[in-house]
Amino acid sequence: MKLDVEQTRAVVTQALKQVAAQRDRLNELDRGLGDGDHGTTIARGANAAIALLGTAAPASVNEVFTSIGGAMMKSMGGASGVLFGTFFQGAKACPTSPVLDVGTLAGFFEKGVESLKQKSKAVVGDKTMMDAVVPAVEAMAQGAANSQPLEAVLQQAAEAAEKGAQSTKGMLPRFGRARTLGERAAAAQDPGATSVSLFLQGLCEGVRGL
Amino acid sequence: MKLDVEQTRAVVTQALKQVAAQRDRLNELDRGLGDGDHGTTIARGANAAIALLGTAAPASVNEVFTSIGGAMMKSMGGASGVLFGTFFQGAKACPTSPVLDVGTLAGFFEKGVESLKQKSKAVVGDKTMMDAVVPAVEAMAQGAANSQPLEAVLQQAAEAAEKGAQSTKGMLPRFGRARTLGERAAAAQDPGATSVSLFLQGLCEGVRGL
Amino acid sequence: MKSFIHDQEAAAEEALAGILSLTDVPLHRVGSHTAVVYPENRHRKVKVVVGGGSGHEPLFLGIVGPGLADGGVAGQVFAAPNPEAIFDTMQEVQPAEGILLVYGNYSGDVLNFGVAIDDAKAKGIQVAEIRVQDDIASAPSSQREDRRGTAGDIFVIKAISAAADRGLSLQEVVRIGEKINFHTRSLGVASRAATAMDSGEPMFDLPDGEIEVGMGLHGEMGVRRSGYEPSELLVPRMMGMLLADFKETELPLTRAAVMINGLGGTTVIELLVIAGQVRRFLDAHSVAVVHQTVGQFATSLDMAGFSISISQVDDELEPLLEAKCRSFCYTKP
Amino acid sequence: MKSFIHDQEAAAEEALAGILSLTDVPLHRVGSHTAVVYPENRHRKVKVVVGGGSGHEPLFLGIVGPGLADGGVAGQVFAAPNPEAIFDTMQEVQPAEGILLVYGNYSGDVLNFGVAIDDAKAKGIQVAEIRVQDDIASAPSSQREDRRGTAGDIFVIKAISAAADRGLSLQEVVRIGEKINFHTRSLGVASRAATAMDSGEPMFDLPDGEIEVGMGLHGEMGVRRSGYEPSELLVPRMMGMLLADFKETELPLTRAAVMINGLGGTTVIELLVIAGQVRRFLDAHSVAVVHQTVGQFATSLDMAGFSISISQVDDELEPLLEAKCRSFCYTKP
Ligand SMILES: Nc1ncnc2c1ncn2[C@@H]1O[C@H](COP(=O)(O)OP(=O)(O)O)[C@@H](O)[C@H]1O
Ligand SMILES: Nc1ncnc2c1ncn2[C@@H]1O[C@H](COP(=O)(O)OP(=O)(O)O)[C@@H](O)[C@H]1O
Ligand SMILES: [Mg+2]
Ligand SMILES: [Mg+2]
Ligand SMILES: [Mg+2]
Ligand SMILES: [Mg+2]
Repeated sequence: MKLDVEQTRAVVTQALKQVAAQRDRLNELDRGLGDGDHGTTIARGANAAIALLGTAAPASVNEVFTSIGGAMMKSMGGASGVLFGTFFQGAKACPTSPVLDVGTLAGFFEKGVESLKQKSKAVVGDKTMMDAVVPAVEAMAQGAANSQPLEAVLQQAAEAAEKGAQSTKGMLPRFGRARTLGERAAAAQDPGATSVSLFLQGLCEGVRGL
Repeated sequence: MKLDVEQTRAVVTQALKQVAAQRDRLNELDRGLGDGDHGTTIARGANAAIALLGTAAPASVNEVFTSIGGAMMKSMGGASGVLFGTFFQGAKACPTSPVLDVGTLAGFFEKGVESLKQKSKAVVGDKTMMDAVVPAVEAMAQGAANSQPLEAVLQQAAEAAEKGAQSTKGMLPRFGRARTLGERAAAAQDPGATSVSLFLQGLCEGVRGL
Repeated sequence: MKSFIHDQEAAAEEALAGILSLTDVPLHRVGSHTAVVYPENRHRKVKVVVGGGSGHEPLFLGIVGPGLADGGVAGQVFAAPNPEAIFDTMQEVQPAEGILLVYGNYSGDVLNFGVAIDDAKAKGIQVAEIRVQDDIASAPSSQREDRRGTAGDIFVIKAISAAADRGLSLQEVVRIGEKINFHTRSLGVASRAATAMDSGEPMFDLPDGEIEVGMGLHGEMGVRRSGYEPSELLVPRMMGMLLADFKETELPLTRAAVMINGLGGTTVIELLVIAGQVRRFLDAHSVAVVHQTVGQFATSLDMAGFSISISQVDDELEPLLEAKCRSFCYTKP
Repeated sequence: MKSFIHDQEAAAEEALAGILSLTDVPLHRVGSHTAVVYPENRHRKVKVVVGGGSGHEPLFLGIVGPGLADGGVAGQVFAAPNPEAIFDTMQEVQPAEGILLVYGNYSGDVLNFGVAIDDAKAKGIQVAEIRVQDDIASAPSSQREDRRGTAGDIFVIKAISAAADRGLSLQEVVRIGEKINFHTRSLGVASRAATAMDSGEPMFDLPDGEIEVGMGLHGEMGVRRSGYEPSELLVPRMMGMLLADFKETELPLTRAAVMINGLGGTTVIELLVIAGQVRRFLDAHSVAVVHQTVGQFATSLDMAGFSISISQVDDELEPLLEAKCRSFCYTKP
């Protein structure tokens, strides 16, 4: 299965909407772990990205992702603005493509996670968005390597992200504001990881619904 | 019955202690009507007066009253500091006396109430200490004119003050901070009037206990 | 939440130590009173002494300094200072020609300053007084003599002190004082009562979720209690009331010095938002804003809320308000 | 109690209008960002740009002005500003030789300023950065690189800006910046969490009647939670921790610039009482106090509590901290 630029735009918009819709829940999660604003912040970024996608005319599928990355980077602020922005801008370093197939998408996200690692300094187990994004992108790379269909690969990626987000419960935070809470925050689920999972879930549903 | 300077000092100290002991109740009354500090303020004044009486060696009964008036004026601040201070300093304008009889005391308080009226501008019915002090001093003057004994006159004065203080319930305040509360404060009892009543009650008991 | 101050009775005295610890404006204590003087305004013919209760910090000790008051006297929390403290402060500022006392128009202050004035006059000191009456919610414009003083104190003290700095006579400084007092109007709104230091309980009754326009600094009744409203709605309403008040007294507002004052528990970001809304209103009503400032100037412990003070300035008042001054409470660089 | 601000998302933008409405320091907005510049420091070789989240007012837009920062960038409430806003502000201040960025050491700020620095370097702009690390509660002295920035921002920005005013090179200004950053230590205590503007709920959990020494400006965990204690007990304990921290890093405190900072919900009278207690402690420990100031400089919305910031000064730093400056947040006349 391959998506053209228009379909990619529609599917990504849909996924962003699903993240923004969970604003209050994400704030609630951040209240336990950080400063209670992750939902507000990611919703602001998602809405800015949706608005941009609504007016821009992306010339490639790369541009769909780089523009939402740019919009998030510009509008969100906070730690997550740079992190999500960087992740989505991974597509910038990939060959320009008019269609999105499983290899393209895996390529974008692999590049994204690479730059993300440089900025973030966090590794899996540190109770951050990395706990969701790293296994999800690994699942995606593996699926692409095995030439599995896009839908199936997205499904596996979304499941890996969800599992990763769940796994942050019980972890001791070592990054961001949460770090300073130590034991107090151990039980909470990381909001950034949850956002990643919501986004992939949305992408997966969007592609399935095409 | 006549009190010498020493007895006067003892009895006045006793009466001031009884006022100071009601600090919390007086604050509570002021919360309904003013800014909740009348108990604190009058207790501060009473304690300063007691301290002064404990060290000073008054040469006349006048001096017992003028020094507590001075101590209250200096230490209390607020509206009541000047008012109570002025009232007790009425004794300054009276002939110096080594003993306190019913005429002397009535004279002090009549002068006191006279200066007080000038400063206060309030009249009976305005929901202030005037509602207690005016009828009390009238009762005292009348008792003195009829040559009644000190104890009986103090008893009548204390009763008049108590009745006056009670009568402030239901009055619309027209002076001090209470004025601005209008209807909201109608039900409350005026704390300044209550202090007057407590003082006279204490004086009465003190004299009776001699 | 409890105050960090363990003993309300000691608060005024301990806050005085804090005022004296500040290095930008060197002040001296007056005897054992909670009163300070700044003795360096030697060129003044008229010295300015201000005072009022504690709990309104940075007023009243904080407004003493160059270009501002020569002496300040504080009472206990929410209590006027006693006459002796006022009198000794007057003595300490060593007037050349006379002293102007400036204080908010509250019965306790009127009584205590009144006694001090009598004492000073008896000693041959030339003394006059200005009772600040800026709070338009405290009485109708036809009864200005009943109006209370709030954050307008700052503009009044500022203009008077600048006039004194020019070496004007007592009569002239009083004239300017009466003018700035008439030209200054304030209106506040409270959304939470101040908390009593000792008990930790609200000092008066203002249910959560309600606000009261015009509530005084000690919980005096305002003009309008209602449910919560954001400043976006409140500011235009309050500004309308202020403009109407100027109009009623035949002093239309055309050229304004503006102060947004936090009452103690309102955040700086809120005050800034309010300042922007005030400015938008004045721009829309073609009022020229020559000066606008934001901060905590006259508080009521931790009362939540804010007040807006406006002085209608003219060619005489504007330079007086713009002159340099320096103090804990208010600085014009 | 609800905030007067109806919409937290609009708060930073509306507060900017408030900052621009103030007349004492004329500022210009940077594009459509919540960022301002004061363009008049023309003599500087190095321009100073500061930034951080909103909710800490008067920081960060309020510290722009003569003798202080050339540019300031604010993010949304408790969120670092985005890289584009930071970059555009750097462009706007038109550096002669280079730009020094000063911001608190929080992961969000490090990330966003980092991206802006990369962008600026790519455009050939010479840029350096100082991450303020004054909060001794946020990491042990052996891990200074993990410490957060709090009210110490003010002293750091002040000294750096004064150095820039002397026309020093970027290298020299950075050297001074690193020095003042090392010389500045803060410790705070909170007695009530900040209130979220939209929900009116506490932003984190601090039960009534409890206090936490070292709690960060966003509720980051402190070093000691306990029942209520008055400042009379807290101040000596906190001062002891600060002195010990100086000692541990072989920089004994002998000559101090001191700032008592209110976190938002603590009354001015409390801050003054605390200032007096801090001074008494320093006097008793033979520390010379060259400068002491009290106010709200770095807040956390309406969090109740205070922080004490101390810079150990020497002959180089003292005149930099004492130099004149003017801004909404901090003025030295
Ligand atoms: N260094 C980091 N590496 C990876 N993720 C991080 C890092 N710092 C923060 N995060 C992620 O950001 C999320 C918080 O984002 P947000 O609340 O929007 O920003 P802020 O922490 O500035 O308030 C965390 O839940 C975490 O997943
Ligand atoms: N003008 C006045 N005339 C007579 N009594 C007055 C006047 N103003 C105030 N009072 C009295 O003072 C009392 C309040 O005293 P207090 O609380 O100590 O002072 P403050 O009002 O300054 O807080 C009132 O209950 C009233 O009896
Ligand atoms: Mg957050
Ligand atoms: Mg009272
Ligand atoms: Mg009072
Ligand atoms: Mg945040």
